[in-house]
Amino acid sequence: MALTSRIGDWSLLRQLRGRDSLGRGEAARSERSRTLRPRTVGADRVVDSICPYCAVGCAQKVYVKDERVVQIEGSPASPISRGRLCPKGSASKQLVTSPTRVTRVRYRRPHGSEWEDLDLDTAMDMIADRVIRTRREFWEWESEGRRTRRTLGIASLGGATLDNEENYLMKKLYTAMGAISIENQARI
Amino acid sequence: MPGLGASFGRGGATTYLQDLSNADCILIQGSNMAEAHPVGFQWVVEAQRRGATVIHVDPRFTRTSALADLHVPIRAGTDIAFLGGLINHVLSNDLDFREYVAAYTNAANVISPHFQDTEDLDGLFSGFDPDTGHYDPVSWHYEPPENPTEDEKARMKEMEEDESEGSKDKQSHQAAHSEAHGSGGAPVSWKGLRDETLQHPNCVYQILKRHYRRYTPEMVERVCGITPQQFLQVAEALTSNSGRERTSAICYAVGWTHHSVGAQMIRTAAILQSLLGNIGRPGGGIMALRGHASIQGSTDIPTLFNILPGYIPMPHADQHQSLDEWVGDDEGKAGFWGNIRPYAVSLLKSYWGDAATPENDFCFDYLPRLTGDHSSYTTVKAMIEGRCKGYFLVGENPAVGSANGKMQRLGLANLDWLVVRDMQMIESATFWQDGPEIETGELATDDIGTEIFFLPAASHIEKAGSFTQTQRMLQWRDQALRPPADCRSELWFYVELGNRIRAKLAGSDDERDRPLLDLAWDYPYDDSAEPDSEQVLREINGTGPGDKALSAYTELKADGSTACGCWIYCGVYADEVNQARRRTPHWEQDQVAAEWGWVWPANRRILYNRASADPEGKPWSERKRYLWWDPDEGKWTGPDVPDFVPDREPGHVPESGAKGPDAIGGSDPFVMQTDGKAWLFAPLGVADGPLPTHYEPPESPVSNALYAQQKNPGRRILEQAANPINPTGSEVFPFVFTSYRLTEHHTAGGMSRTLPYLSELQPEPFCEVSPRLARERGLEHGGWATVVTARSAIEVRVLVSDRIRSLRLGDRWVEQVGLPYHWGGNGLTTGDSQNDLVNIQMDPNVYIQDKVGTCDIRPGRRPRGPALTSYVEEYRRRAGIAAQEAPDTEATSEEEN
Amino acid sequence: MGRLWGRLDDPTSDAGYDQHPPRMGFFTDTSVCIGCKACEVACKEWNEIPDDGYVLTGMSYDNTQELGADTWRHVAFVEKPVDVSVSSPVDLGMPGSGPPGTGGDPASDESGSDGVRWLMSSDVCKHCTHAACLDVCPTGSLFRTEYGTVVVQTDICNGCGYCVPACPYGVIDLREDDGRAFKCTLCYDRLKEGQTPACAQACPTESIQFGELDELRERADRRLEELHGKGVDAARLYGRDPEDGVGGDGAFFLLLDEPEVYGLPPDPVVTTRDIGSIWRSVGAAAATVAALGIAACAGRGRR
Amino acid sequence: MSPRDPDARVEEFESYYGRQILKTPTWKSPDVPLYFFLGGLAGASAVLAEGAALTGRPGLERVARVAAAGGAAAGTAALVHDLGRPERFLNMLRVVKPTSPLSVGSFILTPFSACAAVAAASRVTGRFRRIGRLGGVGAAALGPPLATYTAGLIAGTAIPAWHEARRELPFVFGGSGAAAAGGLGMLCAPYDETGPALRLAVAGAVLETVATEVVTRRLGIHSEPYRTGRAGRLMKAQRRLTDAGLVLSALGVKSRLARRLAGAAFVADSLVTRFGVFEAGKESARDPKYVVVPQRERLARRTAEQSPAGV
Repeated sequence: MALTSRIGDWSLLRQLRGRDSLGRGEAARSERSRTLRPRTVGADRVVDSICPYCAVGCAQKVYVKDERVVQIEGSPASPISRGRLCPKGSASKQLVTSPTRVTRVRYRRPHGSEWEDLDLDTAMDMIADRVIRTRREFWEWESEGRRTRRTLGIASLGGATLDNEENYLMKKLYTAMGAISIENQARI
Repeated sequence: MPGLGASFGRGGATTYLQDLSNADCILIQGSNMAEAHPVGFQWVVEAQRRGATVIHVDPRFTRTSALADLHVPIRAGTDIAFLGGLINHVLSNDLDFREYVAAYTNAANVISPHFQDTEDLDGLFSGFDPDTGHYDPVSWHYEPPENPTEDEKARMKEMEEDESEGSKDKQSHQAAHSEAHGSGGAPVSWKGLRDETLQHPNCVYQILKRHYRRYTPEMVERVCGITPQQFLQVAEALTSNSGRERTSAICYAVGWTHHSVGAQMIRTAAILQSLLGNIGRPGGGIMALRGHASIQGSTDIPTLFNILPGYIPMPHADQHQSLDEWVGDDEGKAGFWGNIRPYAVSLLKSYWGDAATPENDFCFDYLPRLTGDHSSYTTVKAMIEGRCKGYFLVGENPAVGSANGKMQRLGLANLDWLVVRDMQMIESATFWQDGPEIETGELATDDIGTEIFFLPAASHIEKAGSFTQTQRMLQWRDQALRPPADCRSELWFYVELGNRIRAKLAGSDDERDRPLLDLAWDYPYDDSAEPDSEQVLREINGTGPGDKALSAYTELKADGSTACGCWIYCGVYADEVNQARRRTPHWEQDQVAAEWGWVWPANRRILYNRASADPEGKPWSERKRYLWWDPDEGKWTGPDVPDFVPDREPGHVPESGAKGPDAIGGSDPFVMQTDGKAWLFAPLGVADGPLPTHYEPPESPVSNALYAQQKNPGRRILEQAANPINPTGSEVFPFVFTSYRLTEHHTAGGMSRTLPYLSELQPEPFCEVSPRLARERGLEHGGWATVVTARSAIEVRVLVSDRIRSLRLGDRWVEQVGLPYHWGGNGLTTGDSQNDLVNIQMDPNVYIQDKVGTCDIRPGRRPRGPALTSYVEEYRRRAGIAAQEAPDTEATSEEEN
Repeated sequence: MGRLWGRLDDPTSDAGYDQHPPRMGFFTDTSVCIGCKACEVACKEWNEIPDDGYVLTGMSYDNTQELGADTWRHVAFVEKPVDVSVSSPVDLGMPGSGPPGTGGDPASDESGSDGVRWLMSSDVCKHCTHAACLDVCPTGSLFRTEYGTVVVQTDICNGCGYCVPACPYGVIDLREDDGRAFKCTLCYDRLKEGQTPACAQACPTESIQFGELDELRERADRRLEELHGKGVDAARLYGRDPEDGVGGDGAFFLLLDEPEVYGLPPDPVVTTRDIGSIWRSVGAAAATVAALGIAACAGRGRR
Repeated sequence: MSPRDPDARVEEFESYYGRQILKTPTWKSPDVPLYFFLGGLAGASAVLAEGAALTGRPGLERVARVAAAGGAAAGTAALVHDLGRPERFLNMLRVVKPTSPLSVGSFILTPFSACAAVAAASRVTGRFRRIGRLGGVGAAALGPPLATYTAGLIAGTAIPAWHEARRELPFVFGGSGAAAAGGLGMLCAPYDETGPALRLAVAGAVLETVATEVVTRRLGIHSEPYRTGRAGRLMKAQRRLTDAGLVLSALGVKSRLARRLAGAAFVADSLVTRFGVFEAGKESARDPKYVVVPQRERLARRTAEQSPAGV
């Protein structure tokens, strides 16, 4: 019976029967407290990562459950950070799960006054067209008689949270395009 | 960083964070380490626990100062005067580590008799061209050796021709060229004549002595506002903690790099550390603290205009129209940089694959050429002037994060199209809606023709890849989740963009499309529909015959049989294993922790570690033992990978005419330098002089106390209507401002102002002022203040604090206004952007602006709307800055008065 | 059994646990605190605590203000002028500064003072040996765990609010829109798996140290000795003494100034130390009321 | 507040930006002071009711029984309303904690409410008289502690103005409860039966006044919150109401109206007392000096004791 079991669980009875006569410890502990476990224990996987903020490069552990991040914390194994994180690193989960994060393509047409929706595939196609057009428009074979083989019409500025692999492909593609005004936060 | 690159041969931090705990003294200057790198700071605290003295030299008393044993307040931007004072102290009291200096630096080198110092020319070195603002370094050269080889004779001839021709065709070549010394020193023509007694009047040691003689404690006080007592405390701490038994480390960050003399500030520290014998030794070195996750990585594998992966320079239209010309500057010189041809050829192979053949110079011609400066700020100017119409912003927010925000936004507003990739709706994507210029009426939404694509980005846990952190360490991140909805990695974006462009151009017979069509661009996708980033890392690492991953850059060939995306990263995928993904816990290894991640070059943790042993190969002392020569085994040994030819004996003398690595002597620890030495004097490779010299920031309330030359003569000036400069000593802009970051926020704020947990900790922009300035201007603690420069005016809340010191410079006071720069119009907490105040005048080596300027500050909020424009205009009028002209040309000498 | 004050070496056993792990706690060494607030954020991320409002307070870099239902770690920032003329030039281990114009220079007058100290300290629930919040909690929601820590059971708390004024440190508070009381749990859930509490795990400089209380106390004693040896006379331990008014804190501190400078009570006493005298007084008063009632009715006068 | 605020330096004690150290009680007003009042009224009324029953004063008994039951019911409602999670009120009975006056109080209030309700229902309806009487006796037994435990409740906090008045407050509350019960009897019972009510009220008022005097005058710095601000005004009003009640009671020997007015004054006095004490506690929580100064003095005394040589 639910009622009898509830009465059986009644802390007061435990208090009267057990050693915790003042009801301040063992007797007062609820079932939830008794069986409580950290949420990281139930994670489906723990993934090794690196903090995206400063250049110390603190190691992070990312706990994932049901395809959601449930916790990001310092990985004690790192010889550099020894499991520690600063406030920014400690806020990494919020960075990833932020409710204000934009997850859909937004498009502003020339002279437009509002954002519009745009399909990712269409957006990619439009961008490729723009690159080809501007590249042609601003193509330069020579400058003051010197061969330059380039375009100054397209520029790029990357942040310092880009991966090496990303930087590598960016520079590779831009160089093949002939675009040279390629810059990074490293200079800012 | 060219400051380090030109001095030691590589631009990276010379040591690793954990090694700071072995220091006996740590000087933190140009860095607020506890606030900007809190977790790295644990190693400073560790050192302190072990008895080290920690000194913080900084304009403000910060959270770093609070933990330091000594805080020395300094006027922002005068670091060279202070460090120069320390150098003078060391030299005039014979406190240098003489054996180290004589053996491992270029102190003994004799410099050309044509060289003239700032002592002779009142603030200029020989070779300056006032019309272009460029130096021709030919008179800074080492005197040739007594018995030159044939090669060297040829170079002597070249140099004579150069001298007679003048420097014209070299000028454009210099655009940020020094950055190419990120891994490979500047190629001097020969090891040169040396006087090991250091007595020759034109040897580097004597030149150095003369150059810094006037940097006395009294001069330091006049320039920096540091009392002689404080100065001597620092000098005493550093010198008594350097030498055989003890080592001192220096930490710096953007407090040095963000100056018009930034590279030279770092050079000064490099000279000091070389004189004290602190490079290449445990507990010593210069710890370059990079700002963000992969700043080091984005210069190693650059998205920078002037270099290619591994610091290979972009070809320049003037000099490099063939592969031979391109590698010719460096090829064959002594040291590992002399092997540039295999590095360059392997890069071309990884770019163009099978299309790159010996017959076509490995597609060298596919590379676009530079003709000058194409850096970010110059490009923004081009945007305003309609010469650049398409722009990709990839995780960057220049409308808030770059100097002179107005220029940035005017540039954005004049594009045809703009792609913004970010996680949050940043100001650079919304400038057309609610930017400051919309408020003032300088821009109108309807008039802005920029077409904008905002593409949501994947977060760091939603993609796999590697960051290179501050100690040159690559660390791999695994993917934890698929990115949500339209979010994608940059890897996906660029692979996809490349695929589409190539598909659209397929079949084109236009010669200009060849580089795109021939590009090796076949990247497989993994299970999460993202490109497989490990395959890209493998390409960066490089492959040899049979498509096997290479293990070291020494395996690279110039015949096209190897491909390598970044030669300094070669080895990161050795044995087909992602070495950056290694995660052996620190408790299972020693402090060097060689099995965690992978460090370039070749997994070395302390660079130039050959210098931790004496010329005979024995440790300088037991206490500072690190690497030593094992005569029985015939090799160098120690806890780290030797940064040296592993089996080269200490006493080895290279054969005459030896090239590349073969030319490295047994006591030449700086293996990337052509002469194997640390450069006290830089005969090449630094655009604004062979020796650091104090110049005032582009905007300063005072005149240069040391020389008639007020500002860095080589600084790059960006002439643009939106970039007016406050005159020197202006009564209208009497105060110094300096910008900085807070622990609780991240750069332009896109990754912190959007998070509640961080926003609540520092919810509003503010300024920090001294009680004296607060009294003088009637500023109220907690109230509002308006800060004005010739560029703009912003409003911030006021914190009056004893932590901001009024500095006494001789008979006058200098007040400094501290301004954190994280805010903008979007996010959970908003405010005016501090970068709207900052001017753009750049260091000539790296094209970075100066974070220091002059300003006025008044109580109360700023005017709104169009009234703001006229308010700033009125200030400009009163300061005598003409409205539409580009102000401030150094040639006019009025402002020097 | 059931000690209410004074020295108590094993409060866990006193709370009825037969077999239990050692008592766990925090030692917060403020001499190495860099005020980064990682503890505040790590705590909030782990415990999923709501933000606490965006207010620039002007209290140095402290925009958090105090501990409360939505702030379980709070870093205090104290800026204090110091007279450097009395401190040694290089004062090892001690926050200090060298100002311009030491010794009679008008600079010092003009710039306000001779120098400044910036004290930072991460405050937290003290997990008292004798915890008033726990003692007065009528529901048993606040209880002593098997680790000797003091924790609110959110499944039990009915928001009576008694714990709020009972705490001599002003730590615990009700969350307004929730109604229940909240405070630091010393990451009770993490402890169950042998993990370090989120704040201590994050702390970059080991200012927050977590461990067995006995061991932490020894460590703190050594650190104090070390600092005194370096001439940092202002260093003192707070909450370390098992004989103090709360029987010693489970989370104690090394401070560099008087406790009240950091917003801590200088000599806190658990309120329930006096529960006996309170009951006696309540009883005597009740008896008096009964007596008055009887006397009033026993009186013969009709009116 | 500026860290450089000159005021902060002239104070004789240091604090963290002048901020309070303790938390201000979150108890809602009027819920909680009202509950204190109603508990006192109900508890003392139960005694008066039983006395009236024993001495054959049915009118007074009836008024007092209703007051006891009604006060307990309304008090319980106020108490539950104050909870952050009212639906969890029954958790109060989960454990019994002698260290917690609120816990003990819950175990007083619950049976008291039941007894008083039975007694009042029986008295009003005239049915189940035996059970009713039993309830009445029970309520009378639990009444006095119900009236005084709420003083123990606030004395059991760290709030200096309350905790340091822990010996006196139960007498303030007890006397105040008696005054209220008596006052209500004087106000509502048939005039002829109001004698015990008057005597109880006057005795209660005198007890309350004496105890209050000690609290507001003799506790050094801890008396200050009772004399200043809102609490000070309330305590002054309370004192005037008591005085009025006593004077009117003296007059009321002759005048029915005076006796009724006196009764009303006592009830009001009792109510105001609880609000005054409540406010004084909040004030002493808000100002750090009530924490720092006495604790510093205590430390100084202890140091002096430990080093008698006075080094």
